[in-house]
Amino acid sequence: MYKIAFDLAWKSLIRRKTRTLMVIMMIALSLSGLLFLQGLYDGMVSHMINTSIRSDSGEISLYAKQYRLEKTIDYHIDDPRAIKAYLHQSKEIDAYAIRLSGEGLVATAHKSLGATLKGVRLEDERRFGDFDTFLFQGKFDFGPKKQEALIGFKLAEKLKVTTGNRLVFTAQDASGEINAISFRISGIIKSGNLAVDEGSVFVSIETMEQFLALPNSATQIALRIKDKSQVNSIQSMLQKKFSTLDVLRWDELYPLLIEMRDMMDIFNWLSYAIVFAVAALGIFGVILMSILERMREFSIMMAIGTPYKNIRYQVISEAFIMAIAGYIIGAILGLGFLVYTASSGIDLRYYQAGLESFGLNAILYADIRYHYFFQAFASVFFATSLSILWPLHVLKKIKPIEIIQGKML
Amino acid sequence: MLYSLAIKNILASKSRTLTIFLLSMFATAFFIVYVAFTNGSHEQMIKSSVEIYTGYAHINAKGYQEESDYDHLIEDAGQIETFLNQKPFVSNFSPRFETYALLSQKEKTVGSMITGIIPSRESSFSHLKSSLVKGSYLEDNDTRAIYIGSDLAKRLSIDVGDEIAMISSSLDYSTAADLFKVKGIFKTGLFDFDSSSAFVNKTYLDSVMMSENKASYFVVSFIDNKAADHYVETLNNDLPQNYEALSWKTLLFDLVQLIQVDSLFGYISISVFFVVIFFVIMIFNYVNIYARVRQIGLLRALGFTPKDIRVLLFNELLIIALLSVSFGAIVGAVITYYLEIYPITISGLAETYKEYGIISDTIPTHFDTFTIIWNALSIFILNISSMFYPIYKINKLSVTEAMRYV
Amino acid sequence: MKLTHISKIFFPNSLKEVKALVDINLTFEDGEFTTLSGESGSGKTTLLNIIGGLERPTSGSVFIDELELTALSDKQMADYRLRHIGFVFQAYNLISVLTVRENIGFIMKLLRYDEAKINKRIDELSGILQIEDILDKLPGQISGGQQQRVAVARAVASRPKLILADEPTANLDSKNGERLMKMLRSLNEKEHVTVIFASHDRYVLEQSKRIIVLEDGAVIEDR
Amino acid sequence: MRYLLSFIIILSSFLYGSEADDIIKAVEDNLRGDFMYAKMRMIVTGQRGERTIEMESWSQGDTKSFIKILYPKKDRGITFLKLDTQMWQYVPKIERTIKIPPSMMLQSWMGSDFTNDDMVKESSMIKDYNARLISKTASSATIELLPKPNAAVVWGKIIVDVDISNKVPTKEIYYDDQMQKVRIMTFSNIQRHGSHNLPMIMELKPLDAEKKKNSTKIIFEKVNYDTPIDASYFSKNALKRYSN
Repeated sequence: MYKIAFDLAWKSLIRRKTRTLMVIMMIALSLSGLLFLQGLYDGMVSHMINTSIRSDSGEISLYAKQYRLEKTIDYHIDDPRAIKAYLHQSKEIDAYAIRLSGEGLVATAHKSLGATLKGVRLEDERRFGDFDTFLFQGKFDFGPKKQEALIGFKLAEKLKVTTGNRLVFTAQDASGEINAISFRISGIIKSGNLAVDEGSVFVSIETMEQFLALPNSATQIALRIKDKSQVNSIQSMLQKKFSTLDVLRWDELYPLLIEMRDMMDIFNWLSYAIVFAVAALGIFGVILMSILERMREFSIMMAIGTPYKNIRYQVISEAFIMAIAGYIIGAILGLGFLVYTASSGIDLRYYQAGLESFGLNAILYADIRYHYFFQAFASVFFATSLSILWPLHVLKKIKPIEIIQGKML
Repeated sequence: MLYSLAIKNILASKSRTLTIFLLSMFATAFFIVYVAFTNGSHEQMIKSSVEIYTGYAHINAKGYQEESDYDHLIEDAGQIETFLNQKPFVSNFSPRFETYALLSQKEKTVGSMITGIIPSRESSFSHLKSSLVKGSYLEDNDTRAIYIGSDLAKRLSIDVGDEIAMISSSLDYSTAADLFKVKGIFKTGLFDFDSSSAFVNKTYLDSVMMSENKASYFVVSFIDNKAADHYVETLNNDLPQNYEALSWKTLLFDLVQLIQVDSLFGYISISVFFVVIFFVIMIFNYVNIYARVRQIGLLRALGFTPKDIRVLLFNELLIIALLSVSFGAIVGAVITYYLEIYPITISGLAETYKEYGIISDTIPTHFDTFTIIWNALSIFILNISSMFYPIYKINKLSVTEAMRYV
Repeated sequence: MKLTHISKIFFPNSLKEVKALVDINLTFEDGEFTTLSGESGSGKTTLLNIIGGLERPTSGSVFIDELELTALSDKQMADYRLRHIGFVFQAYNLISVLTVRENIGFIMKLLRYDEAKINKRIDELSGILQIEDILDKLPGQISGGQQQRVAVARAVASRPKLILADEPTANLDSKNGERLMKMLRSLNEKEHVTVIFASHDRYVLEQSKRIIVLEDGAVIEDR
Repeated sequence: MRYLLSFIIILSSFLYGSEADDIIKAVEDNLRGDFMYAKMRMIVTGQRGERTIEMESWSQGDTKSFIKILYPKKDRGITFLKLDTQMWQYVPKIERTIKIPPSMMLQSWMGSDFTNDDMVKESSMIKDYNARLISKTASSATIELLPKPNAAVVWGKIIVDVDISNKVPTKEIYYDDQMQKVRIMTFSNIQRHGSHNLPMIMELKPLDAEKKKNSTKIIFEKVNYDTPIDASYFSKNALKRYSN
């Protein structure tokens, strides 16, 4: 019997091609637009989170207590070898980076600016966050004598320097002496992490230890966790193990990003709600109208003995055939947009200054995640279900004979 | 005749008419409220950046933006003062003298921006006074009183009543040094600002810095700040040669671009929204027209030309569209207006995000008649453009096809 | 089939109260070809609807064989209609999205007849009703007369005990009306179906074997 | 003011004995004294016109020095102490001693074209350059100084004209990394003080476009190389103690 209803539904849709296509197109276009937006927003946020994790915090960072507050090398981790040995054998940790940073002044013959000098090991950074992919110009190398440095592109812009130029970095060492050290710029870094791009100079950690007179020390040990869902438990485990240190998650280090992600989520959710509220209204209208229009037909069907549930099933089938067709086309179209935007990106160079001040690339890339499609399906399903409730209610209440006799038309 | 028939038709099929009417009305109201929220949040962004401190326009000596040193000061502040006083569209202005100085307390010395302000004039158009969190705001006759950012106070480990030393260069490059007592601590929520700014009564600071009748720049606000660009242009035409006026759009270029990007995304979202509304209205019109296909066939049989039918249907849909959009606009406007006066409050929002410059618990909405009219017009145009296809489609049916249509 | 003390009152106990039927007692035998006749508002259609289980009488009962139709639930009544009663209405009887063939087979399909049996029956009926040429057309593409013949074919297809036809010729010109009646008459004879009309069409009356005339809800003539 | 000179003059004692190195070494030996007292005037010319600062300086070797401002009256008694690479300032008006933070190091010193950094930089940076003789006459030589690869100096190169007989420089041109001229320093009025020859007038001229009008001139009025200076000058207590 359901087959008959389904058959009828199918034929009804085919027969009313134009309106069926319009509904399908409405669902498909709005869905693909939403998928595209969602992917783009997620792409923006995850880009920012990702670059912050890769270029700095990892999933978890260890600091000496007080360091986050005071930001001076007085609060450094002494002898990280034991920690390092532990991290090395730990199965949960994918990679780690030990860094020794100092605030100071970076100068050319013309200009000087405040900056952070970060002592790192390039090999570790490469493993830690593919840091080499942030290289914008020059080469990813500190030179044979560790006398070369990588510099954030915004800082380079402000200092008007480029690769091959020399910088002098002045900072206070562990004993309070102000020392100066010079580096040649081997490469320029464009990470998308503002702190890195605007105010960081990367040098070899050995040079840094010497310069700050802090042999075998670190200010930060950043960790990449294998299983991202375990971050919280690993954090508390590490905190117990290294009780003298601050063990902080990336989201504690970059709370702004979390806020942004939340905002984007709210925005995505809102867009979905609004668009699907309207789309549901559309589906609702079409179903209702097509029922009102076929009232007589339904009445006759009921009069000659067609069970109500058969007709209900027909109406439901009509709605869901359109919804599913719309979903499939929309999903394919949306996927197409997303794949294109994920690979080629959207060029917003016109708004470069604004985007970069926000830590974004001028070319935006979208994210593609499975859950978009599930979420979209759920939304379509929900909107459709909601939109057939009232029409079915109307249908249920009709008195076939009155309609056949023209009392309601 | 066609007109009255159209009205009769509208009234005859009440449920259909009502559905289209409600949909179009909701769409209009929705859209208006949505845009109001977007604009509200942008307004908030501008407000929190512009109104907290930057101001809607600056007047400074040419070159000051590039090199903010003593070589690019306003040398005769009185002249600018007189100049601005003559401008009826300038509602408020005040000179500021900004300089870099060392603030020192015991062992801690921090480089910061010290700004001389006229406290009473400043409070009328920046948020300095209302950002007070401890102690009190400056007064025009204050001498060794300093009003300091909360994070800067933290960096220096000082509190209200403590004394700090300031060392800087006076205008003749002699050492300017003085002791100040912390009178008040402010927090605007703009971290950079709160962690590196301090304010002193300009009259007193001038005596220390030898900057009497000098200013780094004038902050200016206008009778209508929305037209700041226009006024700035007017100012630039009249200003003495070596001075320039800059609007907040230039001063906060990054922010402006950020808002543009956000608007761009807003438009993308809205266009998705528009696509849906367009289709929904078109589908409704289509179904509405096809539900009456037999009647139309009858009219054709009675001698109506396709053009008559077109005019008839167009009249019908136009009347519905006009009514629903205007009604929707009114509903949207009322909601927007209400939300502007009684904004949605999410308690704890400011508490949670105060570090990031969110200084109120409310979700801002912006009521603007022009925007509302514009929004309503867009939906109306959308409405009209969605009529063509269904009307075209029905006129393609022959009379007999139409009459037999089931 | 027996109707006992059937009364139907619309809007009871209100100012608009209408006594559509007053204490009707009738008996119909199998194979009848009967017309309920009378002026508009005489109650003939209401009576037909009550016989067909589309409407419930305010009081009284309808018995078909030993089954009290009026005691059934709505759902049971619908099922009874499906299995045992065929309807032909004034106009637009057909399901617009189905072809003529599918329309005729619709009830049989609902009753789960197998495909071969359905096709056989359609062929049989289309011959009698002269609709072979339009079997694959949609209702919108055929004339009103043809539509009514198809409606008749659908009504009789599953061999119900009873065919009820409410003004089947009202929307047809006399030629088409005559044709339809002839065909119904021949079906009545060939297949021994009971047919009851509600009509005041002269031609319908001429063809009927029994005519029951109603006036103000009461039977005034039964011949 | 010892470090000012050391800053200007570049000595290189560790180089193998090329002629250029010898000349530079001779200049260094001439200018270097164990102790130095000087009284001088600094004339700073800027956009706003000209102003004069008078001061006294006491120094020992390359690493310790003490400066006291005598004029203008407003600044009288301000003292600076430099020990190695750190620098403190005392301001009598507020009776406070302030340690100059690293972030202030590149700020102008007393409104001059010298930066705080110029003031504290050790003369040990002299070992940062390689010397090469460009031309030589009987009385003078032009030497090019190129920073060694590891040297923490901002200059791309320095060209020094040396008065060979007096063992003093006469002109120094500073280039940036792109070999653009950044500033020029000239030396004149050479006088003999005990065993040392000293140019009594030094003038620094920045060449950046926006500083075209600027210049800083230092005129030595009194110089004493040969009297030991009390160690009490080189402690933080001295800042306040010798302020008056």
